[in-house]
Amino acid sequence: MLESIWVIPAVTFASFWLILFFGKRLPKHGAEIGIAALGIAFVLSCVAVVEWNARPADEVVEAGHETGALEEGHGGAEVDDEGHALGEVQTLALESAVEAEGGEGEHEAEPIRSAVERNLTWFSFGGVDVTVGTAVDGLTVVLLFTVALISLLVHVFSTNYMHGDVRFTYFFAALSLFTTGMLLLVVSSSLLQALFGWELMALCSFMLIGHWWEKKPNSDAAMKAFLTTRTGDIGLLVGIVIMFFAAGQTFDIAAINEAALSGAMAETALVAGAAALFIGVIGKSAQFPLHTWLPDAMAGPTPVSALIHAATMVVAGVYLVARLYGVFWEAFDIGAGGVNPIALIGGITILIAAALAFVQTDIKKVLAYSTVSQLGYMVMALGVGAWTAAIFHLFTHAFFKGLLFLGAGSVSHAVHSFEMKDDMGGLRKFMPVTYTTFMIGSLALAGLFPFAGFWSKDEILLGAAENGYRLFEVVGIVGAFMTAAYMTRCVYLTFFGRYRGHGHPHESPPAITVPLIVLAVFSVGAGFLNFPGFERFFELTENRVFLLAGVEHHSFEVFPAVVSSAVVLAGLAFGGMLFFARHLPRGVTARSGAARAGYSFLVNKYYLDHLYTGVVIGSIKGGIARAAYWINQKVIDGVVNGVGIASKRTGSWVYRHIDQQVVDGAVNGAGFGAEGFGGILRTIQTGRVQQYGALLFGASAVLALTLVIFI
Amino acid sequence: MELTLAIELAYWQQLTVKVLAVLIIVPTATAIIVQTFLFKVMAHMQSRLGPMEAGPHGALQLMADGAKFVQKEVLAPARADRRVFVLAPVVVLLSTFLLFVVIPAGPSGVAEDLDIGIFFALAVSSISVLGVLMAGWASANKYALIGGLRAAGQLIAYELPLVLAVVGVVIQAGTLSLQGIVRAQAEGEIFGFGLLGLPFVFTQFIGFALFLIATQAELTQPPFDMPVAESELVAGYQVEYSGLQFLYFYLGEFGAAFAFSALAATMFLGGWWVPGLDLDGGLLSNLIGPAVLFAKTMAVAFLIFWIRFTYPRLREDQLQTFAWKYLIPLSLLNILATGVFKVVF
Amino acid sequence: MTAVSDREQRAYIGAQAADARVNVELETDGMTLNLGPQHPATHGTLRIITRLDGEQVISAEPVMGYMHRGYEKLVEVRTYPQINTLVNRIDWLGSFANEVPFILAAEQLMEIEAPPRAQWIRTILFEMSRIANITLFLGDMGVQLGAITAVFYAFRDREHVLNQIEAATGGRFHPNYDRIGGLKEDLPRGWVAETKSVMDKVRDFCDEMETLLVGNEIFETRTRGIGVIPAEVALGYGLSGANLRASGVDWDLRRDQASPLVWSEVDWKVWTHPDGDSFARYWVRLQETREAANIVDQLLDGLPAGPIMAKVPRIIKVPAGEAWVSTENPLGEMGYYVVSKGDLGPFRVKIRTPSFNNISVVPWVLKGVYVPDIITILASLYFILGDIDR
Amino acid sequence: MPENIAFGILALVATLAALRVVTTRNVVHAALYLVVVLATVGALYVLLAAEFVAAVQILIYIGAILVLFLFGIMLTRPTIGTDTGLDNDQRWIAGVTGLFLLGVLSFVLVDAFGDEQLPDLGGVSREALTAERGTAAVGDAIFSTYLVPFEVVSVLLLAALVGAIVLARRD
Amino acid sequence: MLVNQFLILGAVLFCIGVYGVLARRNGVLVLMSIELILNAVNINLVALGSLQGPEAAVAGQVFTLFVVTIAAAEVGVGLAIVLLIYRNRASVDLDEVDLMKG
Repeated sequence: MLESIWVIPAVTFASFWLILFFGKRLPKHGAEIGIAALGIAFVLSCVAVVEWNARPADEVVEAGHETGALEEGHGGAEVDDEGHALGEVQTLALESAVEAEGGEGEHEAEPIRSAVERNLTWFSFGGVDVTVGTAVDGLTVVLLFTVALISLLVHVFSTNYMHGDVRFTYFFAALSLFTTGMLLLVVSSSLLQALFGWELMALCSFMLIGHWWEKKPNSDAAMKAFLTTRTGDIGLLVGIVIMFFAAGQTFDIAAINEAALSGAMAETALVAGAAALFIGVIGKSAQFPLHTWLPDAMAGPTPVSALIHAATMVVAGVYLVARLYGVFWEAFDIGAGGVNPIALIGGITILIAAALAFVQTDIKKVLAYSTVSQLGYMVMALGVGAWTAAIFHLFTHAFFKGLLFLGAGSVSHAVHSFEMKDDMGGLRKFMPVTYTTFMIGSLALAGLFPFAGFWSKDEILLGAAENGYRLFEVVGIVGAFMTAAYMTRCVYLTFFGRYRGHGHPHESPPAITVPLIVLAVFSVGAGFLNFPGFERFFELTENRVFLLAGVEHHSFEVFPAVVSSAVVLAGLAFGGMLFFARHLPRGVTARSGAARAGYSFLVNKYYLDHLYTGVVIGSIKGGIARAAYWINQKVIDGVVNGVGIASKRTGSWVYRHIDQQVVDGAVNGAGFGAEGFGGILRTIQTGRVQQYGALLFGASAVLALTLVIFI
Repeated sequence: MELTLAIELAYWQQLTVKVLAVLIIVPTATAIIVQTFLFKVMAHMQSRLGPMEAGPHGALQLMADGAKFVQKEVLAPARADRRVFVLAPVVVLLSTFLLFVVIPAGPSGVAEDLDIGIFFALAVSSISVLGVLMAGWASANKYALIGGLRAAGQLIAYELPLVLAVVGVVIQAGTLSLQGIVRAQAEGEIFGFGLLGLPFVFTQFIGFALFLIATQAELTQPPFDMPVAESELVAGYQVEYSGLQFLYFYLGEFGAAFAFSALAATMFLGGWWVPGLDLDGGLLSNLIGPAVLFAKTMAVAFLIFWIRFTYPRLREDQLQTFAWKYLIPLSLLNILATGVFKVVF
Repeated sequence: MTAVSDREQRAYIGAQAADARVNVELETDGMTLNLGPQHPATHGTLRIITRLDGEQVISAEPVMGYMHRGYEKLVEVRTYPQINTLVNRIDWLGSFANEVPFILAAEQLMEIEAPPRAQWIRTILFEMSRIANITLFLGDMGVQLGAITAVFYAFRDREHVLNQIEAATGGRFHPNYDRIGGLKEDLPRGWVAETKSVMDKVRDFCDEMETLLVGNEIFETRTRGIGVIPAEVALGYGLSGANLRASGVDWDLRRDQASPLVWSEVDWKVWTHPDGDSFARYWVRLQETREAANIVDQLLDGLPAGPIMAKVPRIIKVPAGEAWVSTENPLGEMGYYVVSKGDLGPFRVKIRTPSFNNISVVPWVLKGVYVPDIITILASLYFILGDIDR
Repeated sequence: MPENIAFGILALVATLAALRVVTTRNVVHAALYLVVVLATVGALYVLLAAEFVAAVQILIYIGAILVLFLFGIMLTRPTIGTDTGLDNDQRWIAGVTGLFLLGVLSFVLVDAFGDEQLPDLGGVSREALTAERGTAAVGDAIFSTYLVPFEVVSVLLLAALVGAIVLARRD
Repeated sequence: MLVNQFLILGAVLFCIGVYGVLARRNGVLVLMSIELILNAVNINLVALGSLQGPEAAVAGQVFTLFVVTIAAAEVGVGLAIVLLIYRNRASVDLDEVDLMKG
């Protein structure tokens, strides 16, 4: 199965076409194709997980310290790069070499599973074979599983949620296409192919956000999301190109990692490439400067938000960093502790997003900002070197954030609105299943003990601490506190207190509640995967980059866990106190100017939007536009007109002088000459056949004579 | 032909003997043909006696005619092209004489057993067309010209089926020389019964029919006698001839009739061979051969003249279409069939 | 008659000579070919000037008068019995048939009726002269097309019929057997039986002709579809006899016109043919000959006894008056229009002969025809020059 | 020795007849002289032991082509008797070219072949001669080595046939 | 017999033919002269063929046959053309046929 992993994206891609063509005619308007395809994809990814799990750890990598020169050339370990290289190729040469040296160096040579690669040369130009193909290792398998599961549940959810929508089939086609994009990105072995998946997702997110494009705000939101991610993608493209050349003209991810780690890359190229790639990640995963598009993206239908803006697309950036970790490790010198840009951006995003989550009245906006902050967590984790923690958090976050969004969807389906303050409250009584699953999700998000959130968030904090990033550990803790707080606010506003909406909400039908329950189970269970003694998740996702780069994984320690859970409890208490216990300091903002200023500051999202639209775009629009216009008028027009005038003048001169006298002269001359000469010849054309005959025979006789005499 | 007579003759003597032989045979043969068929048989067919006065039962009638023609004054139209006018009958006669060169009358009784025997005969017969055209043109008479043109058209049209009919026989015999054909017929046998040999008439009956029809046309006999259609053009191209020249035409025409009948007999009825004759020479077969050939020729001639007396004349265009659209395709088919049989058996 | 001035005569002869001269310059387009007057295909001295384009006829124009003997003038200066010998020389092949209509006309004027036996004998001899006339045609058509033997059979069998006529009337060709009011004398003894056997010979002859020519493919190709004369054209040009019946017009005077002769007593069939081409004309005449033989047989069986001559004054003076009698002659409808002023001979006699009209269709029918077909058509129309020029 | 005599006579007759063809005043006479030329050439073939070609020459050339010529002459109606003006004005140029060409050709031939003798065929027996180069051999050659030209020629003949009919048709 | 005898005779006939083609005014006569030329060619073919042994002789004869057939085809078409000229111009004088005058 691992070799033919490409089947999974193929299935969803096929379902996209089937829905597109036959969707309308089917009884369920294409939904059944989507669900069937995702079902198959999900089953296949489970098989992949099992197969990967049962895989023997066959590849031994001597993880010399990054500074130490690696004795064995990485060629040996390198997977044979012609086409269908099967990962489990026993690199005997390698092992013998290792035994020989007695394997000193920090990390004893541990055998790990090698990635299963299968490549085809797509096209080659200039001696460079651009390959396309799949590479499967622990990271891919985990993500396949999550994406397939979430996507399947979202499909089931939206059959009911989108029921009666005017573009029902179109929606499911887009969903299938989006899932294909994500799966393609996840399984791809080369950066170029990954770029395809990346852009496909961007396209689908634009289509899905702008699903109800009749309303202006929705289409604006789609446009904004698309453009912002595009600015990020410029960085990504630049990064890929730099990596291509730096890694010796190859797109292959494994090769690039090797080149980065083995120091084959030039220092400056490495840093510049990593930076550019990171900008792409910022754009895609809605990190600090370019995060503004994610909250507005909530304009799309809720299943879309759940699938794309919680579990899959936004996570793509994190996945990219994880996949190219060797590059980032070397570029930003993650191992050295202190501060590095990734961790910095991650940390800032956590704080500002969490702060904004407080002032939101729309339930989906709250969840959106919480997603941004959680992404911040993951980026920060990668920034501090906690690779497994980041992926584990990604894994768990996908479930409870998906759950929260679907829960919000179920709620909004019932009250036909997203405004917590106006239309919700006290839904506990009306929607028990949604309520319980939403409670599980929010507690997991907050990071309470038994739930998944606790384990993953805790590992990140542990990682930060161990790797010498104290500052970011503190940021993590503060973030956890704020998260717990705004989640309690959100829960209170929707489920507790008096029902403020009109109409009478009722429990959603099974098509909606079943996914919620499944996700709830996962939100609880997922955490135990990396249970201190158990650590299955770690073995699963361990890959060669660790050993080469010297990434450590710190197993569970009690003390930091206690600290963090204490913080979480404090956050919950604070939230509870504020809302449940009704000690809300009324009119705080009314009274204190600073509070009011702070509040309005937060409400206006740090005026970032104004900054962008007004300053950045405005200036650009204004200045640049005028400058461009000026250039256009003066310079370009000038040049063009100038050329026009010049050519006209020279043309006429040429015409008068050269053409008339010289050329015509020659032509007419030739004409006269020909006519004159022709005249002579004409006398021969008497029209009488016999005279021609005479000429013919006479000439041939003369010829024969000369021939005979001279030869 | 090495005349195995008493003395071994030198080449040129042999040549003269042959020429003399041919010169003698042709007039006598035509005389016999004309005498028997044209006078006596036709008369009896038409329930009348025919010429009775000259000689016993009219036997010498031809001699009388001959004498009459000889003593007639030789006229030529005033504006005729004298030389061509005189030459024309000679050419016609020439072609008839040359025909006889090739016809074998016995194992060694042939003037010149050419390897291309039958082909030579056909080639020579095509010269007569020239004579007819010359006569038609030179006699400066409108009827003669129309007669000449029609004759030329007809002779050419029927030369083709004549040649193609012969091709069938040639394929079966495997050789062009007439002696060879006679030998082939003698040695062949029908389904194992060898006594009678295999006269090609049994296998080549289409060829035989075609040959007869084509001969009828070559001799401008009814039903193909448009060129000399009495009712319109009186005597066609012969209209202005009289006396000896007319006799030449007369001789030419009936000599050719005899020659063609002899050819037909040789090719289709087994020539001078009769069961019991020795193929390779010997005095006996040399003597009996000519008689056998003569008998067979008379049989074929009877067939030709019989048709001549009964059938009305075909109109010019019907005659041409009959040749081009029916005879030639039929002959081609015959060749094809013979070829296939030759290969198969 | 004014004397023809010498100058006119010379001019007339010169013109004729110019025409008769054979034009030697052979321009194929517009060649004029003169058939006749002495041409084997025309039974006598008919001349046809044809303008040819290659082999096809552009225009054909018959010229007559070479055989004109001026019968109508001669008749005016003769007494009635003398006219009889004169009249049977018009159509010399079927001569008895010429006398009968004249005699009937005279009898009609004198209101006398020949006795029945005379009428029967007249009908018998009328049919026998038809057989004599048409058997020659049946043979001659073959010769025209080139089959020589047919005509010899025709002459051989025709002799028997002529012998019988001679036996009865005394003359093979010119019987002169009719008298006003009856016949010259009675039939010789044994004539009836002899004639019956001759009639069998005639039937055999007809069968022989059928096999020899009608069944002959070349004859058919030469005659079918050649010289087609549609019914309305035939009627328009006044054709009569077998030519008319061959074009599909069912018209026979013997049946359609009351006549003192006794055809009505005999059952016989009028033969017609739809095509109207040369073959049809030949075929119709062949059937008519057989039919004539049957008629004669039946008449011979029923021959009544009795006198053969009515009471007629010795010097015959035909009372003044006009009479028109026409009969179905072998060649077609022949009729006499006798005007008598009561003296010994008729004042004026107009003789309507069939061949004159049969020839008038020639310019129409020969247009666009091949040269050899001219002969076929002329032969099939079957005219006798004496009949045309009178 | 007899062959040389025969060749001498035939050559003489042929040249004279050919000259008459191109100089005679009467078109029909020209055609008849051509007959003589063709007949002599046929005889020459017999001298060269090419009997089949001789027969073909007679049958096709004299029997068919010449008759075609006579047809052509009669249809284009030249006057009987002499017909002046059959030569056009450039007679002299033609004469000069012809002679000049003859000079060149004969020089070349003599230069090339000199006195090469034709193989003496007298010795070879009659049967061997016919078997070797007689009709049978020619027949085999046509249908084996030269089959393609044979087919092409037949197509050519068909084309000529159709062409002639189309050209000459009157309507 | 010298092979040159035949070749010279061929050459003579050829030249006479050429003269005929060039000098004659009547279309049919020109065609006849062409026949002369073709016959000259035939003589050469057969003579040279018989010079080099039997298979060459056969080849010479075969080619002569082909030349004869081509001559036949040529005459056919040539006469058709002459007939057309005659029909359009009522004369076969080639001098009049000079529409292609330059």
